[in-house]
Amino acid sequence: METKDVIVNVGLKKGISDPEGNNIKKALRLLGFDEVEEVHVNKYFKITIKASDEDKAKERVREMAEKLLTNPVIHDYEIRW
Amino acid sequence: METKDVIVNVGLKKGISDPEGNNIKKALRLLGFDEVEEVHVNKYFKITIKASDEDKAKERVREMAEKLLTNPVIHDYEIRW
Amino acid sequence: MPDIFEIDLNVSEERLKGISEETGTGLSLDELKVIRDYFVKEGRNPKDIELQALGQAWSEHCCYKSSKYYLKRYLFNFDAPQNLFVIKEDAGLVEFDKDHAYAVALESHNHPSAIEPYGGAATGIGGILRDVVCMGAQPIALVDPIFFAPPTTSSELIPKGVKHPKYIFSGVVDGIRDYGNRVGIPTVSGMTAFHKGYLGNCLVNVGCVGIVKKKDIVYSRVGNVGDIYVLAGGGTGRDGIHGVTFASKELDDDSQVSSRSAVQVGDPIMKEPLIHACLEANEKKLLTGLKDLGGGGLSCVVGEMALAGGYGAKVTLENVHLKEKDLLPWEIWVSESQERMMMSVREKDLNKVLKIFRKWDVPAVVIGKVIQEKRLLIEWHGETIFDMDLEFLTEGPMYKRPFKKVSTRNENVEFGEPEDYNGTLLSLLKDYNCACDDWVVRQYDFEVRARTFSPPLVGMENCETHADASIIKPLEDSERGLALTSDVNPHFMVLDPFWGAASAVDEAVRNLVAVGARPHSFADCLNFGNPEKPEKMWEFVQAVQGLAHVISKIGATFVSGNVSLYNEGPAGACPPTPTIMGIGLIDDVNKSVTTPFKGNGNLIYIIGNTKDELGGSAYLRYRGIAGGIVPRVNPYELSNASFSLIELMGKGMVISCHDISEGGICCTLAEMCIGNEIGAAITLKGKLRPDKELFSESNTRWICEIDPNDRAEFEDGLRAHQVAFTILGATGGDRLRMAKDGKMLVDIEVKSMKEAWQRPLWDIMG
Amino acid sequence: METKDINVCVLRIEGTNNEQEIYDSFKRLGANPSFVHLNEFKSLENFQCLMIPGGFSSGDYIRAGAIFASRIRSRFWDDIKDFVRDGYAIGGICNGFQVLVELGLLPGFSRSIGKVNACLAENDSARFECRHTVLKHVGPNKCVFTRALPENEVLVIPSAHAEGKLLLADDKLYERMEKNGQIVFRYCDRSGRTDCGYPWNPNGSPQNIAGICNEKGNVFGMMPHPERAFYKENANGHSGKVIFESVINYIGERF
Ligand SMILES: Nc1ncnc2c1ncn2[C@@H]1O[C@H](COP(=O)(O)OP(=O)(O)O)[C@@H](O)[C@H]1O
Ligand SMILES: [Mg+2]
Repeated sequence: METKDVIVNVGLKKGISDPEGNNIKKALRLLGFDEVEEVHVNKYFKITIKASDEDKAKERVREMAEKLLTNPVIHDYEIRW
Repeated sequence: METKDVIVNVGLKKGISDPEGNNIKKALRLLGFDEVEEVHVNKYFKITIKASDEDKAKERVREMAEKLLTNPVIHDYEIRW
Repeated sequence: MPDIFEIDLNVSEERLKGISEETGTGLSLDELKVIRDYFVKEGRNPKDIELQALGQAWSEHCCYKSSKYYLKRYLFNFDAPQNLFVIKEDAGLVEFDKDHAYAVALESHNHPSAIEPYGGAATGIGGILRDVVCMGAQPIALVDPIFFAPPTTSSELIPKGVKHPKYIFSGVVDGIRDYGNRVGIPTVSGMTAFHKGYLGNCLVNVGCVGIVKKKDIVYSRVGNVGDIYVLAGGGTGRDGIHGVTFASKELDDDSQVSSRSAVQVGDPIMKEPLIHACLEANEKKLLTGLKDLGGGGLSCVVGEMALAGGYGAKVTLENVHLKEKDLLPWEIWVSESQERMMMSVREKDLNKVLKIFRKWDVPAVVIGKVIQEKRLLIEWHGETIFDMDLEFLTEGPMYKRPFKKVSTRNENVEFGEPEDYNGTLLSLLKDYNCACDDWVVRQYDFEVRARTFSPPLVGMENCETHADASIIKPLEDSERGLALTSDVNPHFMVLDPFWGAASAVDEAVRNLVAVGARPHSFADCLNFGNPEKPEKMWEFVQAVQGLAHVISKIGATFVSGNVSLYNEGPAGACPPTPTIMGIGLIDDVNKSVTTPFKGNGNLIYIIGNTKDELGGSAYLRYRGIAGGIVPRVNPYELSNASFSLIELMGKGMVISCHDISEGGICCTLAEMCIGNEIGAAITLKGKLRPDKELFSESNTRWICEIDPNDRAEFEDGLRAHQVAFTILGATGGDRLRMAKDGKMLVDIEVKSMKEAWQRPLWDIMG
Repeated sequence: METKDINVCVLRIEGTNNEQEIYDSFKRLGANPSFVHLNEFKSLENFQCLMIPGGFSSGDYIRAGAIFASRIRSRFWDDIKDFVRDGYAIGGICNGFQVLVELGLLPGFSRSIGKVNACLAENDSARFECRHTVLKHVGPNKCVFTRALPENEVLVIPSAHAEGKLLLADDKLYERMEKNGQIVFRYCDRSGRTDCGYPWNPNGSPQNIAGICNEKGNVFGMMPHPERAFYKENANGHSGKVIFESVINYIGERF
């Protein structure tokens, strides 16, 4: 069977504060990168799956995202195929 | 001055073992996602910078990646402009 | 290329050198000649895997070839009645009570951390946990002395191929945090020191203490012929290949790239159940031997376990479970992949053992068995690819390397008295070496397991000050505790490696005594430069003698340790750094003492003598003055004073206590004021000039807070042991005031001291 | 029932690591705790209390508690729902709290059990912090884990976590929780004043929330670690012990 790399890119919803991003912004500024205005950190899952039927596989990846990879209260996600 | 969003996507080099990815793979499989062959998690930084000169700005982002966001010994990274 | 090939050693010297390089074994020409002679006797050439195994076994890291002569001569010939089994194994065993022992281990993970701070430090924690687990002991505490160049180092000073100290520092702390917290063992003690000599050579030392029922102690040796070798834990991969040979040479500017394969990655979530499973199998008496896979991987563990039991081993190499396909046999044999343990098991118990590991979801496979003859045989898909005499393989060479004295500026220096004492105090409190370490300490879970009786930060919530030692109460139904500290002052060491090393032991003792514990055992991690350079060897030999000078008189000895040489990079060698971990025993943890002042109107005493010893002190560094006399140690005084103070603490007579170290009396009092926001007023009475009296870092001194009603009894107790003491003043108010000869020197709000002392690391590290 | 017959299931998987302390806490009070590894778990039939301990279940990779929660959900969700419905007690401390939130058992409105409507998000400081926190008991004694602790009492309980900021799906939920008496602990200073900011509130949790219970009061989660303060008595005579005493006392009375 074929394998396929799928990307699930998980970010914080608008309005949810991003402490890690803020911390990195601070660290970059301390290193002299004054031009940095904003940093956000996403989790970027690269999942290799065995897939024969594309539609079904997509549905499965969506399920993974919703069951495990994200919390609907704070996360948005995007699947890149 | 204009601002611009730049993506720095950082992953582990090939051959460097990845406990985080392996543990997530294991979890997905235990949840019944048997089709999962491989999981890797990248860090995906979205950096908003003030930039007037594109070439110089690119050089600066590369510097950020090398000074703070990555370690060339284990990481590969890609800058998306 | 074939899996296995033969290497012809009957070649020119030039070629031999080339072989060492091409194989990455790091063997010297002389060593290769010895090996050639061995194989001539065997009537054949070595296979690549055999030469690789020799490279591992004979590396500095594995066989201590440059250090063992001096260690044996100076350090290892002391004994103490509480020692049960020391120096010989991965961890030293010392008696805790009638039924229990504790295990002590201390190691360095310097080179890996310099290259990849996060993974290097994390796997350091992983490794030291295994050292304790392999004695059958449950780890109960981690200790992490760490050393960096100042975080303010300007980028221009940083050589090519070296990462900025801030990056290294935060990466190391992240690594210790993420591994230690995840496996659920509290990191309770440590030290964080800064010196420019650590640029490019950060030092990451990690210690661990465990507790074990005496009847469950297990050794790193096989039981009997026919026992089965079971390898448990993570798969073997290409990570960590040549870690030990890499740790046994200097770093250069392309170590960053060339040593990638030596980088290891830790997996605490494999380790945590691995610990449970090993301990469970051991408690059920199913193991005849247990050892961790550390430096050298399988190549070291299989042979050492067999030889220690008086036997040999036969291995079926293809049984080893792999993380990635296509590893060559020699790579499997020397890989240092993390989270692996080796057990020897009687055949009849094999299935029981495998079942336990299945329950914990931890892979475990049979890879070989114990044979009568003291040889090591390896088969690879039916073919014998390794057949060597075990004694020859594991013995390794020993060198008595030459040394040459280095001239230092260790003599008295002249300087003027400062105008502004308040300002001087505030500047010292802000010095990264004196300032509050809580930016580091709070990232570690120092209370997981709920056995931390006294944590590294003590005082009122959100006002906490430094503790001298942390106390663990290991057992549910006993009030007995272990106190832990780790110490060394690199600034002393650079000026005078003998007295610097002696001071490190003194400080460790002081810190234990300050909480009410009696010094019970020590571990040392000796971090030095390249031993092939006579000046570096001199530092090493001096330091070892300095340690011996003190350790011989205090009723406790070194029970384990580690030597890390070749800590040199593009910016030079690291300061000689013998890190000392001290373990103290306290019979009743409820009688322990902490640093912050507890009440108003109590007497403040100084115990010990303050001398004109400012060499390497925080004060002289602040004044920009090099040189000076490094504090001396009189081991008899140390032992008397310690004994006396512990006795008085046992009687409940000491309300608070803090040893005097960096920043002298002045900073010590400041820290005692900060923890509960209680001020103090003192008058100096010594003969020294006021600044020297306030900031001298003489050894064997403490500040104590005593209830005025206990005055007579306290003083009698000290006199009985001829311990020097003076009343300095009393606690109270919200300011620290210090005067001498009618002149007010320091007069400052506790809150301002707290602000100055608390902020620096947070401000620079974010 | 008698205390010695109260069976407490202390659930563990790889990476949980405060289970011994929780076990000890129940044991010291005379109850009958046992460790159960998720791989060996069969049912809750013989238990009256389920405890999900702290630690880093499955490494907290992805998100604190997420993997443990989905494994529980896929294995014995119906069992858990019955357990809650029948009034048995479930407690989650630190990582365990995160698991209960990821399971949708907390805040746990009776009509929507299992709906995930909260998250324990990354601390404002973006890092793990170990620090002694002061908590005020603000619940009206509905929660079965705090019924022995009078309202408004203040306790020092250690915290140690990286993800402890309780975010809710919308503000109305907060009002509902407050109305229902589901807010159990808030961070405060030594004088009991809430709203003192960092570091008294170590993670930036809105409304200073440190612990909550479900609508019924029998599922409870808190970020700080009472099992680490079992013996650390405050001036008011209380210590972390009170959490375990409360639930034992509840089970004893009720069953
Ligand atoms: N890297 C570290 N890891 C853990 N604990 C640390 C670390 N650095 C300092 N500490 C702790 O902070 C406190 C103060 O350290 P330090 O000032 O070196 O104490 P002392 O001078 O009395 O040895 C001690 O409790 C020590 O264990
Ligand atoms: Mg001290």
